[in-house]
Amino acid sequence: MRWLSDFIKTLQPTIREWRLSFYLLNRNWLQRVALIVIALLVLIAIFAPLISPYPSHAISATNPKDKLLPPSSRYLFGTDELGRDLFSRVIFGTRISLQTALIAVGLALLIGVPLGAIAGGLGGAADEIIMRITDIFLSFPPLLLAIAISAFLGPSLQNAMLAIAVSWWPWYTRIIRGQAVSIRERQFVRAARAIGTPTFRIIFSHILPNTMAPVIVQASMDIGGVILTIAALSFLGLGAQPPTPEWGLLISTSRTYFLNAWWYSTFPGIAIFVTVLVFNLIGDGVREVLDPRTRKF
Amino acid sequence: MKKFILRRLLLGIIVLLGVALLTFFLARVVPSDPAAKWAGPRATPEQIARATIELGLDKPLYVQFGKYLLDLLQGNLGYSLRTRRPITLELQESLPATIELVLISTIAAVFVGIPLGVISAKRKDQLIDHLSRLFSIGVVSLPTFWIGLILQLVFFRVLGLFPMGGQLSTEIKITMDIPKVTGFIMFDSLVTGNFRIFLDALWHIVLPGITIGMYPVGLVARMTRSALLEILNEDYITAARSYGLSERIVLWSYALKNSIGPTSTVVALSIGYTLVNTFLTESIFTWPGIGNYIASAVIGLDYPAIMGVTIFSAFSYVVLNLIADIIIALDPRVRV
Amino acid sequence: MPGYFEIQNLSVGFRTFEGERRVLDIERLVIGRGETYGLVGESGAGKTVLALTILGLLPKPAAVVHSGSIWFDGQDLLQKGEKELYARYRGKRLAMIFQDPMSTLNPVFTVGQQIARVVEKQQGLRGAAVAKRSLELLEMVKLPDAQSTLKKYPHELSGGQRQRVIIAIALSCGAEFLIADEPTRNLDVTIQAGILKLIGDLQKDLGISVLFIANNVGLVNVFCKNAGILYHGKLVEDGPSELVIRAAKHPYTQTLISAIPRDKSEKLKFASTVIKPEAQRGCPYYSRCNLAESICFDRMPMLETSSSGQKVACFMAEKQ
Amino acid sequence: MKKLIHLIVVLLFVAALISACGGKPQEPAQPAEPQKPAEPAQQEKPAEAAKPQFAVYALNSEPLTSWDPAIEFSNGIHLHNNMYEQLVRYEPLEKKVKPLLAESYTVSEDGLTWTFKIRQGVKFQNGDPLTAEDVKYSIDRTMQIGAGASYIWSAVENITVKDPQTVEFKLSYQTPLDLVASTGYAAFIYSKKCVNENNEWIEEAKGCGTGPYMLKSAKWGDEVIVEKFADYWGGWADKHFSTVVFKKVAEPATRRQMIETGEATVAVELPYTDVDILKNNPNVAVSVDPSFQNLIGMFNTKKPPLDNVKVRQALAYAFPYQEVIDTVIGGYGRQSYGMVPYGLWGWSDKLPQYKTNIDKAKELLAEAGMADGGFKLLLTYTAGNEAEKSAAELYKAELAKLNIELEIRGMPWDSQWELAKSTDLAARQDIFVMYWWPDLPSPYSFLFSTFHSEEEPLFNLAYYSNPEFDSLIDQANQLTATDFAKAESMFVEAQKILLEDAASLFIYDRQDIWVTVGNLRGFKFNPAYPTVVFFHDLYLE
Repeated sequence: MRWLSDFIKTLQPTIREWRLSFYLLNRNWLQRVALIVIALLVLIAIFAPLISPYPSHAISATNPKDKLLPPSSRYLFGTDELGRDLFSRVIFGTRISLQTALIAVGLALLIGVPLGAIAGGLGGAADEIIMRITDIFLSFPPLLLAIAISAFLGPSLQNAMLAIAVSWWPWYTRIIRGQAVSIRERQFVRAARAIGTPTFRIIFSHILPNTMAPVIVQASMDIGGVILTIAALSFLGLGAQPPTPEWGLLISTSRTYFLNAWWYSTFPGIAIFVTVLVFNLIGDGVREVLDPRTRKF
Repeated sequence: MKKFILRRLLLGIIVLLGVALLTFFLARVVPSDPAAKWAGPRATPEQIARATIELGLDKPLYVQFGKYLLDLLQGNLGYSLRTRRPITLELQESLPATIELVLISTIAAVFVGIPLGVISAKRKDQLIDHLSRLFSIGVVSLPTFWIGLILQLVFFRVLGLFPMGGQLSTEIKITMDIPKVTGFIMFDSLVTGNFRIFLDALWHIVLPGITIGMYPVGLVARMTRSALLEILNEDYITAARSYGLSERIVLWSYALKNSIGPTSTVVALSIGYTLVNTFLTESIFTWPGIGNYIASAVIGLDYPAIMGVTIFSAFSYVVLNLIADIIIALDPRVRV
Repeated sequence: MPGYFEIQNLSVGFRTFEGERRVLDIERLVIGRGETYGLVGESGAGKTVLALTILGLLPKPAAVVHSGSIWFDGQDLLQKGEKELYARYRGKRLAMIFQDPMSTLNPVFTVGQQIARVVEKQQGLRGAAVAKRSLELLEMVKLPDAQSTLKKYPHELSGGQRQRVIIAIALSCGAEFLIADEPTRNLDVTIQAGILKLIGDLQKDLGISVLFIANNVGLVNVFCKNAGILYHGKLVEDGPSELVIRAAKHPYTQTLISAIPRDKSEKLKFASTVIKPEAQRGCPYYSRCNLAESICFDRMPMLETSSSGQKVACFMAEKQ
Repeated sequence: MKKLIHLIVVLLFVAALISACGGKPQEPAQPAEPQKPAEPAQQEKPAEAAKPQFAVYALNSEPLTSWDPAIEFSNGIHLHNNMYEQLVRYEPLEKKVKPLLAESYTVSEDGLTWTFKIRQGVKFQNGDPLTAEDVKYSIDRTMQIGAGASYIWSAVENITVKDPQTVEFKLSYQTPLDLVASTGYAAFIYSKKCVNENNEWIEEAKGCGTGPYMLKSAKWGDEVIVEKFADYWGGWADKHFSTVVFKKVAEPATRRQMIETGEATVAVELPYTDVDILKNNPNVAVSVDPSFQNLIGMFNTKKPPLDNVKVRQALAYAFPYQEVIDTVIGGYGRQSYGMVPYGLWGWSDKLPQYKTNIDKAKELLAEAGMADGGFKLLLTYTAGNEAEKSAAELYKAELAKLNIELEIRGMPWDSQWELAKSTDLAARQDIFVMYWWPDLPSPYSFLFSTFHSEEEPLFNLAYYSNPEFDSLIDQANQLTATDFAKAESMFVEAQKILLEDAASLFIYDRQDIWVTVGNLRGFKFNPAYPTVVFFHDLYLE
């Protein structure tokens, strides 16, 4: 069971960070509401097939005889141009948005974290090169690089996730690198080096676990921004493909009809807005409590 | 000081080179044949071969990149595959409309965002802070493309207050001579005293302006707030209070001046965001700017055009940040 | 009837996410008119908190004043609202010098602007009168070349010059009670003496009272009539400085004197020590004290006049 | 608190300012006269009677992609057909060509020599008279550049000027050259003065055509404004539009709105859902005309499982034709009988149709040994085309019943096309959905490009290859000029082969919905020139 206790030990900074963040966040009513809404959204995503009245409408079924009906007790959010229940589609959209955002952020972490650890852990030329590369990536206005990449890769949700990961990883590299640089000089790392542990071992078994806490917190709070980016790409036709009930795609399609069918654009937009808002609220709070200078006692 | 600026400039140049390399790489890995597209449908293999040479695609990649860099230095972004016109020219044509929008939103960011941030910081953790925080985080969480539609729905469809799109009414455009001094309609009409055109342009820019402006307003408000809160924790603020200076002076005069540095960085940043947001909204508002241009380039798979817009936006973003940094660095008082 | 300046049963806490932390717990502290009182303690003992409490500048809502009163010239400052503190006390009658001259002046304004702003506000001066008064003040703190100093930005001044400017601003409006929070802490030793002399001279010339906060017993000895030792927010010894320093009764004071602490890295030590309710029962010095007995763990010692005259909060004080 | 009040006051002020600029708030649907600040509008009133007539054509994408009439093979069709003219024009009602710049033409017995007589007194917009030289120059240059739709001239061996008003075309093989000369692309006659020494078109050159409208100003990618050419040979009446604006309005909702408010005179590509609502609007006229556009879904006949004709037939039976017509185009269309659209010669209701029949589809799948489906197909369509998207989604729902998973991928046309031409055969799509329209009004245009064997795929994206079919349509084309009836029946025969082979889904022949302002007169749509509006014919009542 040693591995388990080791594992828990490596997680401890993360857990403490989470506990602290959670405590500080929970003190503010706005943030408390946001936390609750996030929990609700996760539940909605998980239980989408049970919650939505017409789950098949979110997959492939169509129902043209009921097209573009306004909201009613039968169709809470009205129907779309093929008579599908928008409520069900928006519900399933939660699942898609959260899922794709998680994957995209995960991919970005996968690229960004090791690079950051290497840059911070090795220092020297490797550090310089990696950090200049992040500079280059960060010098594109956000979203622009994602647009360019997915335009070049071709439209699909997978490519959109990839594009986001490719444009997002430098943020994590920077955070990890900053942490790694300070940890590199700490006692236990020096000790490890003194007994001749190979550098890459040191980076990945000593430095990395100790730098993960802030980056994981940061990444989970980035989900709002990533959801917005995915929706924007889908809106431009560079993301999800029909009939996927992705929110951005729903809004994009609704453009043709929205002057007569206000509900078609409105509800998916509110869904994006609320989701991004709650993540941003938490993210903003976390930034404040993680920043030692604005941290409250 | 000089060293800092030099280093910053050098870094800027390295970054710009990297940006050029990255866009070049992106456009070259695309599984597509620009020559075939250039030659047009039903082109014979000979025509395609000719186009390949014409576009320099037969040369080794590093030669192509070198040529690409040289062209960039001369401000030449290449030719659009769809229209065969110079992309630089096409950008020049669509830029003024976009700049007009970006300027309006930046002005809004400064004149709405900063006061909002100050009020929020002053009343930290009070109701008004929560509300202003909700507002500013709210506006950055709004999908720009969606809020555009909603504004159209409410202010055009329901209330009939504003036009749905366009930069000027067609009638004005046809019946009146649109003055051309700088290419910015609002500015030109104002300096030439054409108030009818100016009002018409103003009336048309309201909805897209609000749509585009929301994000920077929120962003600047947030950043001002956190910059101020940080500054309000500084000793010299506590000291100022201990001298018996009023909160009003401490906040609006003392702390706000201290926050100019971070705030101007954020304004520069927000211009970059805004530029990209125009990609999402200009087509909704039939706004003849760069966003509309890239939207058609994406639809028409006009890689050089996409590359051109990308590199242009990245360049302006880098340069803006550079300027902001240097301005801050030049002011010795801010650098402590 | 409380004295000119008297703190009674002051208790201040900070809310943290792991519970509330008691940072100040002072039974009684008296400073007479025109007197200099030295308050000594390690970093984090609560000295600055005390200073901010007096001026009503504690960060809210994190800090809570639980009980107590701070009497100043017959008025309880803790009962005053923010408005009255602002209008009648801060800068006017009470002034403070902060420990770090580097960060106490606003970097984006010139010295002149910063002095002028205070002078304008507190004395209602305008125009040339402001400039004249500013000059006077800088001359008062013995800054050479006062005229050109007015136009300089803080980063163009040395640490000692800055501290002089700060003193000038603090005393610009005729304050009668000055809190000097480790005014020489971040200065070179050679400059320290000058600043200390300045404060001493001003105190005599202007007849003001000074609460002199230091982490160095030596300074207090030469400088102050009375002295107090603060440990973990608690006043553990209080009395005439020669007694407190020459004939210390409290084990902590003795340690302080024998090994004058210079280790600045200890700064955050206190912040990371949580006083749990059960620990609050006993003497805060219990865990570090080598004289401690079980009573020290069970009960909180109170300040009591010792055999030699000063007040000591220690059960073991007389047993040595 | 005080600051809050300040803020509110400022906001109120701004709101007041905004509403002051807004003009008539209660009448969003008022046509013409866009809302303006109150004062100038009043001053304007007396001048209104003399207001010049102008028309706005709201397009769904940029007005043109090339100024060069020899190259433009895209959106510029709208504009160029108002600025330039061809020798002849196709009349869909009479199903034959009518004189335009050519007064008359003759064809030799062998069908290889065509002689066109040029109309007298036609002037270019720059004042030069039109001569046979110009005709030769234009067509020669178009062929020589070889871009755009220039391939339509491929039968032409040489062009000779017989006299200033006569020009002769020699062909290498038989082809209906009159139809070729009438096409909406690459058949324009233009002035050589607009071409520079490098044989390149001079950007925004003016006065280059003989048509009724000449270029006034342009904002690339956004709008082009043309004004009347006073010396147009067709003459002018006061009621005609003196100015026409071709404007890109990407959003269909905005185009619809512009028609309703009178800001636009004509709009293209409105969503079919809007049509019924617009029909009830007295300010709007809706006309429904047959178009030569049809929606097809080409099966990849070279890639399993669709290389099996039974599977293709099953998929053809599975398509929800009626549902798509009713839902996607609001009933404004009819199910296709093969590739040639309704209204064009070569169309025949004697041809068989696949009717939606899931049981039949199941049977056919079983025969093919795939009774329980279980395979995945990739359908590509042109991103942004709502009709194609919705049709694909409805199809997906049907295929799900056969346990076939349809992946729908909306792509920009160029990527869709590039994928179809990909050298990685496995990456190519299974079903290629697109609208097809004629470059020239002949069944050959519909059948040759799309299903004639090709070495490298171009538009035959079914990769269909059938020598019998090839020779049938080639012969029919050559007979067109000499034995029309025979040619027509051979084209019908050829389509029968396609249907039996189920080379493609033939979904519907679309009707064009033209939405114009209510008082527009003279509007007559010519399906041979898709989405072209001939503004010289129009006026407001």
